[in-house]
Amino acid sequence: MSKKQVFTLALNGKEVEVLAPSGATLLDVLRDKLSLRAAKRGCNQGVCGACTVMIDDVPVRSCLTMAGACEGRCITTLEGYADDTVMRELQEAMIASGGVQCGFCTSGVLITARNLIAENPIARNDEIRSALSGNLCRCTGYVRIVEAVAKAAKEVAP
Amino acid sequence: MQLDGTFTIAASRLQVWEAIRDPGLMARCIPGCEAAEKISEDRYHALIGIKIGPISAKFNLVIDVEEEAAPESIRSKASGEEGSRASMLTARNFLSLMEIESNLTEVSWSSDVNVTGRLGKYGLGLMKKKAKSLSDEFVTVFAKRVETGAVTS
Amino acid sequence: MNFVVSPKSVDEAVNFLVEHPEARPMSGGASLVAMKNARLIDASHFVSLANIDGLRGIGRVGDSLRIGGMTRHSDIATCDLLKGDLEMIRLAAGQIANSVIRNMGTMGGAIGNADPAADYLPVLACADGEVEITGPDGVRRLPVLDYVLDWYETALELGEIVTAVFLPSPKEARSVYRKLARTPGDYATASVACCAVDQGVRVAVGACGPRPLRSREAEATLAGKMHDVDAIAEFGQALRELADPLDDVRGSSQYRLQLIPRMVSAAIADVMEPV
Amino acid sequence: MSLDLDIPAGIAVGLSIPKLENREKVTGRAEFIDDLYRSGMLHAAILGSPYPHARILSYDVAEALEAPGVVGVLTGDDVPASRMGAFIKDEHALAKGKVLYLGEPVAALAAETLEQARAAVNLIRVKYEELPAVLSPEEGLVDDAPILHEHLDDYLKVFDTGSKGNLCSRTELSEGDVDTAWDACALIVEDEFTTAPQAHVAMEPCGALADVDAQGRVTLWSSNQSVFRVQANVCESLDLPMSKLRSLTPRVGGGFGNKMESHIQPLTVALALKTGRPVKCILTREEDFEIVRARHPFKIRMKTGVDSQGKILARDCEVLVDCGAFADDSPGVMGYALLMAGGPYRIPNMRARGQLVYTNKLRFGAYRGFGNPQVTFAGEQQIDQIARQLNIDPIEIRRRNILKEGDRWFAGPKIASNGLGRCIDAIEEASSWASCPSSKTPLGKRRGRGLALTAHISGLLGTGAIVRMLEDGTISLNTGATDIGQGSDTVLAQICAETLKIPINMVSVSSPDTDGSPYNWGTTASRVTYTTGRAVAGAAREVVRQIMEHASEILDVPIENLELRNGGRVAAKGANEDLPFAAISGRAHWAKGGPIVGSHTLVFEEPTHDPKRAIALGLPFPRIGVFSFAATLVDIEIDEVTGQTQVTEAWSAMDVGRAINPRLVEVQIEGGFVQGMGFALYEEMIWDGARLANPSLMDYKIPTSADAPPIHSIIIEDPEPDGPFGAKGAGEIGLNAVPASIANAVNACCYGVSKALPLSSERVLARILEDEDAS
Repeated sequence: MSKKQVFTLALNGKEVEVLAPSGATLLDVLRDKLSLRAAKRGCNQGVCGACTVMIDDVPVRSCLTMAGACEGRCITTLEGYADDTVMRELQEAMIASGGVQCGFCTSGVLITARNLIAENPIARNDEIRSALSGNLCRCTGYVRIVEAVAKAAKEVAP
Repeated sequence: MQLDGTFTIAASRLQVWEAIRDPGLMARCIPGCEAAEKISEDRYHALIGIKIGPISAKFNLVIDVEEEAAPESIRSKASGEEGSRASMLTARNFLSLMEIESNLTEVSWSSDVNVTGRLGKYGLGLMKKKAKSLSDEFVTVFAKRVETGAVTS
Repeated sequence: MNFVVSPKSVDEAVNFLVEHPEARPMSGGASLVAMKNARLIDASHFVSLANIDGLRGIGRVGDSLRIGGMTRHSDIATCDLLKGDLEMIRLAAGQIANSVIRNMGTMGGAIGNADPAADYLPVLACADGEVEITGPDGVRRLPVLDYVLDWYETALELGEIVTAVFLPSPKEARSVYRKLARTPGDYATASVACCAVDQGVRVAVGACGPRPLRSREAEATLAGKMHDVDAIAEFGQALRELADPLDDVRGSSQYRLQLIPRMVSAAIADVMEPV
Repeated sequence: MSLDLDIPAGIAVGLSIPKLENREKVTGRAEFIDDLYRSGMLHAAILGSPYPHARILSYDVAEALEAPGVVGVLTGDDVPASRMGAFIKDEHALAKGKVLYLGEPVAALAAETLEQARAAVNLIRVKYEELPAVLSPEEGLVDDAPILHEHLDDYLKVFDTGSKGNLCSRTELSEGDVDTAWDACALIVEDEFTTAPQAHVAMEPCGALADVDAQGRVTLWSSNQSVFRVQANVCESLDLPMSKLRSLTPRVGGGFGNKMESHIQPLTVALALKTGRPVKCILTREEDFEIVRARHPFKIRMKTGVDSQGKILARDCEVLVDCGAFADDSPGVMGYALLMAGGPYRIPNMRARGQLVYTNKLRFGAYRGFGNPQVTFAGEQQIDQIARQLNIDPIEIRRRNILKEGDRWFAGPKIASNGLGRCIDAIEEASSWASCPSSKTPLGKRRGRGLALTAHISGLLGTGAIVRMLEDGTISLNTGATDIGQGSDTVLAQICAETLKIPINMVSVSSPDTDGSPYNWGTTASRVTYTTGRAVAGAAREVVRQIMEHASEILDVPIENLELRNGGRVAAKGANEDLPFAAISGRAHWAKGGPIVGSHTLVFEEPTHDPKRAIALGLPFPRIGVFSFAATLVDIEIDEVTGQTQVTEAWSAMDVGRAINPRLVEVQIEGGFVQGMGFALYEEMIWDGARLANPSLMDYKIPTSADAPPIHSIIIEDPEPDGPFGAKGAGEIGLNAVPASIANAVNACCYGVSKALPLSSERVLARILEDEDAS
């Protein structure tokens, strides 16, 4: 049957070792072994975007990332952004705008949005919409999410 | 899914009929068939491998002959599952032989196949294409074997 | 199972794959891990190609442009070298799934799956691209249309991996990629790659058969008649004749057959439009 | 934007206060069902039926029980013969005796890890006798059709809706004399329409976690829209006294009807009872598609007749509805659809009839709109068709026909508030209706604009609220209403705070708990703001009454001379000094009167008979709730090459009586719009024979941020006399008119009527090809 394996991960600035089944994905390890549950399992197929995390400064789907392929990579989850200025602006904008409804997609949206602001601080609305197109939301109709990202980008603009 | 086809073989109806009831020969003609044996008069067993893209599956099939009128027609049902039981396959089949000339037989067949489980995840469209190419392959090999057999025997 | 191993060289990866027939090569993992999660596949090992030097990146090699197998869609979508008649490849890469998946998925992984509704096959076929395959018997190259054998089936043998795609150097010419998808990021219901060449066009149609539809013969007939509506319609019909489309959740085969000449004409109009 | 800024905002009501729980959601700390763990918890996996219709002959669980990590296996033999259901008790906790659709849970097991559970579940062997399947309502109604529920006659029914054979229910509503009215009509239009089954796709898949204590009492957490309906369903199907089950809810990751009645809770509880250990069962996305519920596909025949001025004289509507394998909420959905089939118009002669038929598919059930979007799709196209043929402006023809304040709804009650006329005015102005189209259509594209109106009832069934003043004068509010993300906790807290004139941060909202919360039918029927809001206001008023009594005694001032001041203070009118709530609450707790608790419960103001029964049977009823109204307008662009339709801009004006929290109302408009747009353009569950062919987000597409349009949400406030601060529902209506408005826009671009949903690019291209052939 399934074998277990020790994975060494650089996670939110700390090195952690975790014993998990060899076939575990990064999402499995984060949620089930490390109790980091901001990343959600919405489809396990990489479509919904609720499990998005950063690996080496690139947003990826943790459900499509094998834990065994993460050795030596820097992983950051939403929990790892507690002291991040850009993330804080995004969070405040999302709170105020109405971009948070059920909240299940929110963590993934925030990770993708933070990356967008880092890459393109002056993104237009259509660029925001395009960047977020892999983060599905069934509640808001996206209007307020886009508004929140635009607002946060403006706030942190140099 | 509904599949059907018609083809002719340069062999007598009786020769074709005997070939159809010969599990050893059928095993060599069915694409992906790794083994076939007769369990009883009306029951056969076959192990058939199917591959679609990255997914391959092996089905343990039991084929029951439900009705036959030798050497004209045969109605059968095949059912089976993958070893891991991740997919199930059932098929209801009908096959009839018509003598066109003494050494030319027309084979008509139809099959209603249902696949559930992981292989069922592939769309019906793709499964149909796959089934079509498998049946074409079968017809080619089967016709060749029966025809060469017909010449030599 | 599904152990991840990360060889450091192509040879090491190939040897491992030969020794472990139940192992599978993994590039970005986007499709492979999704299939594992859905319990569609259960490999002994996933052989990650991520730590192999030299597989990632786009560069000139002699008269050709080489896209390494591990080059991500996001890199391809922003690569300045893909211009002129190769711009369609950049455009196709930019329409794959979404920004996050484009950070994960790679050229080699996508080609390895040979999903007929995915975006690279038609643009590569249109660009006369070749797939570089490395395996136990060394390196070989196949034109894209020879590389795809059937629905989701490729010429890859045991132990072989896609290490690169080679393209003729870009020329000054317009190229486009037209994709119809239900929502942005979905697989194509149908797609058309088209680039202008001297006096004519090259065209490849995606998602309407196991491999892209392309007819050099029809392209030759069309040459010099780029403003002849009837000739273009005939050309579209010729490609439609080659089609073997599926009925699936994205559309019926009938619809796809209707789309081919329409999308082909539109794509030709796109590249003929004065800049 | 709110058009009624002249209504002054209060201390809480009318303000766009961010939702109370937003901070935990943006930090990833909100706990959804899959985030809950208990020590010793097992994980469940479900075995689905490989057949759409079969008799279960036997089970062999030996091999599964021996698999690594497996602790217990559950089959139909382990669950009682009892059945559950909102209208007809036709559903076991787990398939028993028969399976009725492909994928139906037929067995389940619990193991130490999820991986072990999923690996072992295929080792359960079930022997079946396959039966012929019914895959459409038409097939189900033929004389010798295989019967799904052989013992339907014996089932307990909340009320009889004419169930017989595969006919789950039959309803007819009628007013005036339809059959003779056609003679007077100058124009009659008639067509058949079909709508596709739509999946809810809440981003959080359904799940449950059950634990059993030493006394055998069950605690059940689940993703739900009603802890009380969950409790009722589990207890009914497992023969448990309701006092033996406590139903709770963590944060819910979206619910659009799919989580109202139970889903996986009964079998999760049965597994926990069987193993004696906590069991968590979380559906995969695929299972969530295959086994929960979906929006009903409708076949609609509709006929509308008007006089030469476009005044509607008669409408006849007949629907055939696919129920799926179990009745669930279907009789209500069909009945409600018929009730809404006339739309918000005066129609003197109207008839609406329907048949609901069991088929071997997953149950169809409640989904945002509850049958209304389907009939609106048909009805609003006919209004446009008539307008075109009579050469009347689409807005004008609607103005001539809409219901006015004081009118009576078809077969039903008087309408108290009605801001529909103002909704029309608002979108007419905002969209520059008169000067459209303003931009030039690019080559190869067609542009069009479409409008549709709708109304929706908010209300129905029991609700309650308890407002407790804590020792320090702050407030604990407990209603039992599940907040599914839409913000009802915040809205109810606003109503409570406003009534008590305290800042909202003095109110805490308790999570629904059947042990501690007053009954609440559920977060459904656009009802929480309107019904639970009334209960909250009533309970808060009771607290005010008690506060005033205390204050009167403390200050020695008659109650009528006291005033409640903002910030939780009471004073004699005009006096400088005042009493803080803390002082009053302290007195109540320690000196006199006892802790201050206000409670209020209600069902209906004018009870005659059960309103659910009225809807299902088509009985005339005086009042099941109040009417909200909306007008939706879209601009679309069609690609002539492919037929693909893109909504480029949308306007939606909604009369919600009073927007307790305007931003949350806007988001209901926007979210409803985009969900309706998916339903209109590409969402469709496709069956390949008996098998659902697209149970994944790869194959079933929902709108993304890149294809959702800019949406102008307009709030109209026409206060409802008995609504809390004038409020009525906003949850569903934003979706209702979207498919119809898009269809009308497509009809503006292509000849003919949009007969089927979705308006896929394939269907629209067929229309374009017809146009091309005709020209």
